[in-house]
Order: sequence, then C-alpha cells, then structure tokens
Amino acid sequence: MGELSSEWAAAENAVALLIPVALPLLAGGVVLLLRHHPRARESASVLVGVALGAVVLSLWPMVDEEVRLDLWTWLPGISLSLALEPLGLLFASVAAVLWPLTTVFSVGYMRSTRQENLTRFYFLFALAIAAAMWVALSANLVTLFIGYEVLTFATWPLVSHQGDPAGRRGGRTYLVLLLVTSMGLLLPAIVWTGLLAGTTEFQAGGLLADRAGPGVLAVLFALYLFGIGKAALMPFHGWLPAAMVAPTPVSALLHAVAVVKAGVFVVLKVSLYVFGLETLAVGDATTVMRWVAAATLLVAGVLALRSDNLKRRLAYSTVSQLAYVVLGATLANDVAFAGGALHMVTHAVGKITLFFCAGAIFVACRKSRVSELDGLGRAMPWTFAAFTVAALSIVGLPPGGGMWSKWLLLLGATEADQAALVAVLLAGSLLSLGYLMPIVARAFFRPLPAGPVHGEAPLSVVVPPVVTAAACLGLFVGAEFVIAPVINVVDAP
Amino acid sequence: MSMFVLMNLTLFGILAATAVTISRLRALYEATMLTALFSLVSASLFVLMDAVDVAFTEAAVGVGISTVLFLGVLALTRSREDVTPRIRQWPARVVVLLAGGMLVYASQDLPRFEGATTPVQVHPVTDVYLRESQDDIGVPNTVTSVLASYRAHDTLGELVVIFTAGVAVLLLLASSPGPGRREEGEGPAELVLADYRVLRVISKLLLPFILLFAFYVLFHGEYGPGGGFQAGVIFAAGFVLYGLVFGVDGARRVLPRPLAWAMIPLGILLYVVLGLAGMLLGGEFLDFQGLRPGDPQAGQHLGILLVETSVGITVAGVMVAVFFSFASRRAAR
Amino acid sequence: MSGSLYVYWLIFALMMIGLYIVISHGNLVKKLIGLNIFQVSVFLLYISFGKVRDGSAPIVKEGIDTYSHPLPHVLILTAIVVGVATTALGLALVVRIFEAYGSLEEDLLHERDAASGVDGPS
Amino acid sequence: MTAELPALQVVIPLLCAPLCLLFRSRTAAWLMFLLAALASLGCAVLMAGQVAGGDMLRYEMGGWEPPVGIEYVIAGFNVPLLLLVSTIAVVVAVYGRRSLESEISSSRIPLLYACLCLNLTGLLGIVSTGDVFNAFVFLEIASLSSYALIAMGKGRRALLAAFQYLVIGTVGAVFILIGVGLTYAVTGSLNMADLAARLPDAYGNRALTAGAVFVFVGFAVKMAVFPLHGWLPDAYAEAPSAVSTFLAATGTKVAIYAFMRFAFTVFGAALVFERLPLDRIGLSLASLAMLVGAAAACFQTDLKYLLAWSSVAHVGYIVAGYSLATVDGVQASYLHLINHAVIKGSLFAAAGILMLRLGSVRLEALSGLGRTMPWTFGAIAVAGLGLVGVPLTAGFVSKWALATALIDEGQGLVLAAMLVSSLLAVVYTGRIIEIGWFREPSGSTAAAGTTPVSMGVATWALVLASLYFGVDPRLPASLADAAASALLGPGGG
Repeated sequence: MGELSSEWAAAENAVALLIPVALPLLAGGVVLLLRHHPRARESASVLVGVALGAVVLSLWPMVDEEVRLDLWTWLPGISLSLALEPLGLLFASVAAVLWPLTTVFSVGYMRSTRQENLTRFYFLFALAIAAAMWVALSANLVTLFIGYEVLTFATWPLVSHQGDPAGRRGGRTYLVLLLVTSMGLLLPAIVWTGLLAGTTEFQAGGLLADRAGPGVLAVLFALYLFGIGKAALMPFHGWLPAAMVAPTPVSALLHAVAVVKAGVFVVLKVSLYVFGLETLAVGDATTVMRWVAAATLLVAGVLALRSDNLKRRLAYSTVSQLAYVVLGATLANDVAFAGGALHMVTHAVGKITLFFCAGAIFVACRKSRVSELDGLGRAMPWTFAAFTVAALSIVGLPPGGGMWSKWLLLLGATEADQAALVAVLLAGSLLSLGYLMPIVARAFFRPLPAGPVHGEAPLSVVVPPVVTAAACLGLFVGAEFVIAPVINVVDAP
Repeated sequence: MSMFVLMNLTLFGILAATAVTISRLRALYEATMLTALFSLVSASLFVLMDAVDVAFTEAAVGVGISTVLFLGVLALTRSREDVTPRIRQWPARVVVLLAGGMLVYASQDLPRFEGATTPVQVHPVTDVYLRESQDDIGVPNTVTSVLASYRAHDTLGELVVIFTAGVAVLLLLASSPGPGRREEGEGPAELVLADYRVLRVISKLLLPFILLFAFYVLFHGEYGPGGGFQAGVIFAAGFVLYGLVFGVDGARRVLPRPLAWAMIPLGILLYVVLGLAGMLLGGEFLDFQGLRPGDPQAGQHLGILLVETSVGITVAGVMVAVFFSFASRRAAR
Repeated sequence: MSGSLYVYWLIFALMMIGLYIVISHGNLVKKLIGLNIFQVSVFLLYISFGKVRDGSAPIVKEGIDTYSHPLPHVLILTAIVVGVATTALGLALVVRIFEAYGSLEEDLLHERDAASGVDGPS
Repeated sequence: MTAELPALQVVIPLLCAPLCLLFRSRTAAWLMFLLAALASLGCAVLMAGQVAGGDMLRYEMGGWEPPVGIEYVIAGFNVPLLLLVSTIAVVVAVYGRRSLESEISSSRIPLLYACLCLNLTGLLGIVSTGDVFNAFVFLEIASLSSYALIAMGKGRRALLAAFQYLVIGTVGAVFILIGVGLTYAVTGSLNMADLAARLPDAYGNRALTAGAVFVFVGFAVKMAVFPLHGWLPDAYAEAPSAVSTFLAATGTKVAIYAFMRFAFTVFGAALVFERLPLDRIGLSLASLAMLVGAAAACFQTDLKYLLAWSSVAHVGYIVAGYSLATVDGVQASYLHLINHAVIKGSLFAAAGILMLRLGSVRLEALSGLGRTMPWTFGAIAVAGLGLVGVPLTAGFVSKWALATALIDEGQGLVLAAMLVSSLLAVVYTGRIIEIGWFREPSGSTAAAGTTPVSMGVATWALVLASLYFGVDPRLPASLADAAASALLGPGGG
C-alpha cells in the first residue's frame, strides 16, 4: 500500500486510525482460520470486539488534535484518507462498543436457533463492522463512499442468511434499493460536489460554502439525503422492513446500529462538513427535505402502530426515529444538530436493546408477534424490564437518555421557530408511545396464557439487553459528556 | 470505345450474369462449377489489367483447389439448397443498399481508372518498386521482388494464414471420429475413377509433368509470372488429380501422409529461419542483403529463391493435406 | 468523368451480388460461395487501382517503360491466399456441422439446437 | 539484441506454431505455447521500458525503409496491449494444460496449441504493425485461428458458432480490405505514418470518407459493438474454457485497439470525429450496448452465456470512452480495456473450473457452490463485484475514470446508461452469488474430483490482479496515460 504520511499529528498517532479498521478484519481472518472450532471462533471474535471497543474509546483524548492519515492516492486527485473528528468518533464508539455485546448475544441466539453457515456469518459481521469504522473515520467523500458500499455488500448475505425464498427476496430488495440510491443518487452527488468544490475533503464550515447557488444546494442536498438510502428516508425506506428476515442479531446490530446509523451519520457529516450549517441555514435549501423527513417520521410511526410482527414494528419505529436525526440536520442550527447527533446514540442503544429483547423472546418461546406476548413479563422479568427502559428512552421519557436528544431537537425546532415541526416531533413521540408501551402493558398486565411454562432465555441472550438498558439509564445521566465534543465542533467555526 | 473497354465490358457482363445465376441456382454442384467459371473469367480480367501473377494464382486457386474442395464437400454433404425464406432477404437488401450506396458515393471521387497520374502511380514507392528494384534486387518480375523482399513480411503472414488454415482443417477433420468415417486407405466411392483405364494411364503420365511444371513455375517466378504459391498449388494439384483417380490411398502411396504433414511446418520454419538468419547477419528480420556477404544483390536473389521455395513447400503440403482430409472422410448420409 | 468510372461501378455491382448471397442465403455452402464472389470482386477493385493506360505487366523488359503498379498485385496475391484459407476452413466446418446436425440450412440448424434444449441467448 | 525485440516478440510465437506440429506431443506443444507466451511477455516488458520515456520504436522489416517496406511501431499506445495479451497468454498457458486435456481429445491437443500460438502471433502482429495491409493479414491469422479454436468446443453448437463467426468475421475483414483499398486509391500508401501525413490533404475526398467508414464498420464487427455483436455470445460461450478465457480477454480488446489506432493515428480525429459523426454514433451505440448487453445477461440461464453478454455491455463502456475523442476518454478506454480483460478472463477461467468439476455451467448447477467449491465461487464473487464496479475493485476505477470523462463532456445520457447498466450488472452478478450461496447444494453440485492446482492458481492470479488494480491503479493508469498521450499527442495523430 502507499506510503503513510500525516500532516498534523505524529505518525504513530495517525497509524492509530488504522487499528479500528484493522481489528475487525483481523477478527474476520481469525474466524475463517478457526472455522472448524466453533467455540474458539466465537470467543475470538468477542475478544477482538472488546479490544476494538477499548481502542476506539481510547481515541477520545486525541479527538481534537485533527489526527489525519493519508493512506494512498487512489485515483488521480483522490487520496484515501482517514481523519479523526468528534462526530465520526461518536458513531465509531457506538458501533464498536455494541459489537462485542452483540457477538455475545448472537453466540447464544444462533446456537439456540440452530443456524448454519456461522463462519460466514461471523466473518461478514466483522467485515461490516470494519466498513462501519472506515465510514466513521473517513476524511473525504470518496473514502466514505467506499466504506458505505462495502457495508452494503457485506450485510447483504447476512440479510439473506437463512437462505429460504423469503430471505433471498428480502436480500434482493435490500441490495437493489441501497445500490440504486447510492449509485444512482449519492455517487453523482459526490462527483458533482467534487466538480463544484474541486475536492471532496471534509472541511469544517462546509466544502460548498459560497461555492454554489441556493438552487444547486437544494438539489444537491436532496440528492444526498435520498442517495443515502441507509438513512431510510421515505420513499427509500423499504429495505429496512425487508431486512427483518435476517436473524435477530443482524437486525440488532446492523439495522439498529451499524447500517442505519451509518446512514444518518453520513447525513449529519455531509450537512456539517460538506454544506456547513450556516450555508444550509440561509435560504431554504433544506425546506423540502425537512418536510420529507417530517412526513417519514409520522407515516413510519403510523405503520409501526399497525404492524403486529414485533421486529417489523421495531423496524418501522427505526425508520421513524431515523427521521428525527435527519430532521435535526435539516433544521441546521447547532442545538438541533447536537440533538440529532445525540439521538443517533440514544436511539442506537435503545433500539438494540429492544431487538435483543425481541431475540430473547424468540429464543425463549419462539414468539414473534406482539399479540402473542401476553403475560410474558412475568415469565421473563429481566428481558421485559430491559425492554421497558429502552422503550421509555426511545419514546423520550425519563429515565431514558432519549429524553435529552428529543429535548434538544425540540429546542432546535423552536429556535428555528418551526412551530409545525415542534408539533410533528411531539406527535412522533406520542406515536412511539403508542406502538411501544402496549407491548410493555401486555407483557406485564395481561395474564400468561396456559401453555408450556418457560423462564428466561439463556444467559448469553439475556445479559446483553440488560447491559444496554443500563446504558440507556447511563445516557440519561451522562448525556452532556457524550454531546459536549459534538457541540464544540458545531460551534467551532 | 476502345478494344480494351469492349473486352472489359464483355467479361464483366459474363461475371455479373454468372454471379446472378449462382445466386438463383439451388443446385449446388452447378453453382460450384459456375463459381469456377467466375474465377476463370476474373482471371482473364486480371490478365487484361496486367496482373498476370494474380491471374495465374486465381486460376490455380479459384478454378483448381477451391472448386475441388467444394465438390469434395458436396460429395460429403447435401448438394441441394432449400428455398431461402423471404424474411432473410430483407436484411440482406438493407445491408447491400447501404454498402452499395456508400461505394457509389465513394466512386465519385475515385481517381480515373487507368489514369497515369493517380496517387497510386505518383507515390514514391512506385519508382522504387519499378526502377530502383532493378539495382537493389535485380529481379525483372517486380511483383516477385515486392512480394518476396520489400514486403516479405506480408508474404510470411500470408504463409502463416495458409498454415493456419491447414492446421485448422486437420484439427477439424483429420483423426476425428466422424460418424461412419471409413478406415485408412479407402477413398470415398464418389471419387474413385481408377476403373477407367484412360484416366489411369493419363493421370500416371501427367503426374511427373505437373510436378515438373510446378518446379518450373517455382524457379521461373523471378523472370515471369509464377512463384512459390502458384508452384505449391500446382504441385498439390498433381496429387489431387492422382487422388481423384486412384483414391486417397493410391495418392498416399505416392506421397505418404507423414511426408505431406511434415511439409506443412517445414516451409514456415525455413522462412522464419531465413528471416532470423538475416537478423543474425547484422540486418533486420527478413533482411536478405547479408546472405551473400559483399554482394547484396546475390543475397536478395538467394533470399527470394528460398522464400519462394518455403512458400511452395508449405502451400503444397497444406493443399494436399486439406484435400486428403476432405477426401478420406465419408459422407454421413 | 463518369466515363472513367464504369469499371468501378461494375466491380461494385459484383461485390454487392456476392454480399447479397452471403447474407440472404441460409445454406452454409452457398454462403461460402457468396463469400468467394465477394472477395474476388474486391480483388478486381484492387487490381483496377494499379492499372495504367497501355501499361504492361510489371515484369521489367527492355523497351517498355509504362508498367502497371505491382503493389496491388502483391496485395491481392496475399488476399487470394487468405480467401482460399478461409474457404477451406469454412468447408471443414460445413462438413462437421453436417455430420453433427444432418443439415446445412441455417434456420433448420437453429431449430434443432432449440429442440435439443441447448439454451442460447434468450 | 534489444533492437530486434519488436520483431522477435511476434516471430517467436510464430516459430513455436510449426514446432508444435513437428513434435506432435502434448507436453512439447504445451511447452512451446508456454515458451511463446513467456518470450513475448519478456519482449513486451523490455520494450515497455524502452518506450517509457514517451519515444517510439520503429523496426523496418527486411531493412526496407517505410513506406517501401513494412515497419513495426512500438509506442505508448500499443505497449499496454502487448503486455496484456502476452500476460493473458502466460496465464492461459498455465491454466489451459489441465483444462484442455479435460475437454479436448488428446490427439488434437498439439494442433490446438499450434492454433493458440498462431492466435497469439496474429494478435501481437495486429498490435505491433505500422502498415495497414499487414494489419489486415495478421487480423486474418488471428481470426482463422480463433474460428478453429472456438469450433473445438464440446457441443455441436460450437461448430455452428464458429461458422457464424467465420462468415460475419470474414465479411468484416473484407470490409476492412475495401476500406484500405479505397484509402490506398486516394493516397497510394499503406504505411500508417505515411498515410497520416498524406491524408489531411485528401480530407473531403468522398472515396476517403467511404474508406474510413468501411474500415471502421469492419473493425466494429471484430469488436462486437452493438448491433454487430451477434457472433460473440455463442462464440465465447461454446468455445473450450481455456480458449474462452484467452479470447474474451484479448480478442475484442485488440480489435478495439486497432480501431483507436486507425481512428487517431491514421485517419485522424479531425476526419473521424469532426467530419464523420463517429463520436455521436459511437456514444449512442455504446449506450445501447451497455443496456442491451447487461439486460440480456440478466436473462441467461448459463454462466458462460451470461459472461459473454456482459462482455457485449463492457465493449460499450470502452467504445464510449474513446468516442469522446478526449485524452481523458481514451485514457478511460484503455483503463477499462485492461481491467475488463483481467476481470472477464478470471471469470471465464473460473467457469472453466466449474465445467471441469460439474460438467456444466448452467446456473442451477451452481447451487450451493459457496460451500462445495468455496475458492472457485469466491473467485466468481470477487470478480463479479469487479464487473459491477464496486469500489476498490478494478471495475470501479475504470468506470470512475469513464464517468468523469463523460461528465467533462456533458454526456449525461451516456452516464445514465452506464449507471443503469451497472445496476443490471448487480442483478446478474447477484443472481450467481445468490444461487451459489443461498441455495442448498443439488446433486450435481456435489462435485467430482478436485480442482487442479494450476487452474485454481491461474484463476486467482487474475482475480488478485483485478483486486490490486482496484486498490492501487497506478500501473494500469500510467499505461493508459502514456497510451492516451501517444495516441492523441503530437507523437501520434
């Protein structure tokens, strides 16, 4: 590979940026090597996962040193480079910390549901995480795009993992929708940006600041937001429910954290470093997309309300919650933006908990429909306790971290004096209340139907949701530590 | 309207008539014979246009070899063509109209026929080929000197083409278990005429003369029409005639198969080695100046002679081998 | 002007007849025959480029100084060889095809392929 | 001796052909072909070094100064082709030994290797020669040998494919002959450089215009440009695997080179792209080729046919590049020419392995391949992603180059066609991967025997090359760079 050089920071710091990407790849290699020793294979990936989490968190101290690592000049005028900045590191941390947990969970889940091709499963899982890290740390649009596409291709086989016709169909929808948006809209947008700005390097204050008229900006912004299909903005959200055919761990990490958060993360990153909040604030470049996001938020909420399959309901809830983040970006003021960033975190933690619980329920009693959950709260207290906390956080009620993110978003909306959007946000929360709380109610207050008695799922399946639920509470306390660095960046220029 | 024009028009008339008839004929034997006629007439047109070597070759190839090949194939397959459905004719018409239109368009700016000041005639190379060649090479037949020295590389290519064809035909026909293929040495019944004493005697008588003529053509190529290729074809024609009369095995007794097969690569090897020799003697590839140190002209003579010989060997080998592999294959009917 | 072009037009006519036979006929042997005619007519075109009024064959003799151009002759010698090579190869293929299919009519051959279930471009 | 390289690189393979015949032993013949390939590769590398500085090697055959004699010209514009063809030849030599023995009756193999040597000779000759008629002769050598090679395919359909190719190809060759003749009539010259010098005076001459048209139509047949692609699918799909690999990677590519050579350095861009509308025609045909080829590929039920149709589409990409008649465009063409040759070569090679192990390459025969033959399947998957143009594969690099070239010229529609065709590529590649990975192994997939090491190595060598060119495209990029500047720069046209 090309020579390693770095402009601002000492080389050894810079090389540190490679580790988060390298570690999961290493894990993947180990998995392939150990394919005949399941236990070794799984414990290896857990260990590497923990290591990754540690490494990524250890990067926080140097987050403001503008560490940058130019890997090599890939195409004329385009170098593949990684750079450290708070927003990216925030996303990286979320994915990295939740990965080992998910691995623990999936060990129990895949075992007790007797899945096959586990080597392929763990390998692609690691690959996906590596891609997510790459996206989080990429320093320019092209580098980012590469990671984005690799993420798509790495997760496609995971979606179709079961291999039954339904799984294959889901996989097709997933792949085609994500590729059509990324190749058809995102890539042209990137090329266009490159032609306008002469570079695709992210810049504080925005690449396109006073480089394009409002009309062009509006079009570009639309191209980006629709092109980033992983943000599941309607009408390009269809892949997310389709992806629910995947085993629950996949839905948990990828379709609550890595993939979808990669989507909204790119949205935030683009609006901050490509457009620049100032540029977006003036004129009405974002008006249209703002309303698209609002519509997505509400419609998805209603759809979630109307779907009985638990995972499907969670999927639509994700679509709706992602719209919050996008909305934060489109409001284009620092408060709302911080709210979006924070929501990226709180929703990740909350939603992965919910998926974990869904998985735990499925493992314990093979139930996947909301209407079947009556009374399970007593059979599986831990699971449903976790579920409740996470649900509160998603809805935005104390003691869930989600409260702060939604609070900030509301503030942002008022600051941009968008009364209508305030209403939308509140309505969204009400909807989430409507589609999450009934589950809790059923589980705890309905009688358990007569049938085979069963307790909690295996430990490895129950512990992760409890941990993440605890994290939700933690976020309620420590939200400002999480968001402080982001606020700094936003206010910096 | 000069005599020349008159003859041209007549011959072209015959050609056009022949071509149209061929297109309409559904009996393929007749069509083949007419194709031979077409070649013959065009050969006389070549003579009329001073291209004696070309005429010689066209006569030998078009009338001789390819006709025999066509007949051999018809003997092996079916000799009657089905009616061509009307649909096929439309694309053909479109293509022909487009190409023809393009050609007529081109013809408006083509230099006058047999004009003395056309770009072709005034280009410097003309002088080199017609005048300077006498000093550089000293071979009266400038076609030969261009063919075997100035553009010897083209001729090598030409030889490789015929070699490729030989290899390809062997690849397709020889030693491949076609359905009902008959054993070695037994010629297809359609082609054995040995029962006719006259033919037997005459062909036996003719063979040596034909071969002799072949060698004459080969070595006379520098002074008159002819050369390696024509010689090779004639040489092969001798055996083809013999084979037609006495069957494949009869011909094989005169020219054993291994020998015929050995001739195929031999000619090319000779040619390439000759070229490399020129390289080793300090010149470029196919540079014959150095073959006779101190006497470039003699070197050229030697080179040309060897070129013609090698061409002759390979061509003869290929032609014989091709004919045999067709002839020794029985109809799948 | 056009008085001097009649040769070209005649040659073009021949070429087009040849081309027409190649494309319009379904019989493989006939296609090859058409190919021959097409090629030979092109040879005529080349040779006509080399011809000079009252020129003689490019074999240098005393007392003759207008010769037709030798280069086209050389090119066509090569081209003739290429032509016969192509014909020979084509005929070999014809024989094999007939043995494999029992027919030489293009449309029939395709039908038989479709019948034998070999899948081609759909 | 280095001065003689231009001749030797063609003469050595030529010399090997008759030797194959003389020895009549399989091993000896194979060694001859290997020797020929290695020798020409060596010469190519050495000459690449000699012309690296942008200068030109001229070699006067027989010591006759052009235009009296025939000359070879080696320069930036044909070095990439020489390297490509000879490299592929080496790979095919390694690959072909076992593959051919498994598909061809042993008595024929020496002759077959002779044909391969001849084909190599022909291709190298076309690429090296500086004389238009000589180019025609070598074109015929290459064509005749390829007809024979294709006819060696297993099924009887191969014979038909070869015959159709023979008829179409010969008509094309005769068209070239006519074009050369007309050009000769108005210039009296056959030497490319001499023609380039004389033609500008003859611009506007209708015979010359027609000549150019005939030449280019002729080459278009050899290139299988839509709508003249009819011969290609059958020919590539029915040929023996090793032959398909060789032809698919070299045959059309050399024809494309010849087209560019004639267009830019013989007739001159001024005639071809300004007086003649070949740029517009080229671009529209290219777009159609991309769409039709890719669409047809989606409907194939046989892997080799699928690959062949995708070749039709990819010829479109290359044509689109140089039809722009800009340096960037030609560069993109060369880049894609190289990359696609490598990718498609590896795919056909992998198909050959399947042919050997499964006896069929029908798609349904591939089900479960991911488990039964992971390596071969991996090769297909990776190379397939290259066809799609996923980032970090060679396909993306050249498509990126092409896209930027198109945007610079404002060819939005062609770009759109390219994107659509890439998405169709996702479909047909996706089908293969899906069948191989998510379907249970069927009876036939329980493959017999093992993959010969030589074949596996050869295949993966190409796959890795394509990956490397995707990650670090400096080598092909620099070659393409030199080629474009040699074709369009003062040195060339």
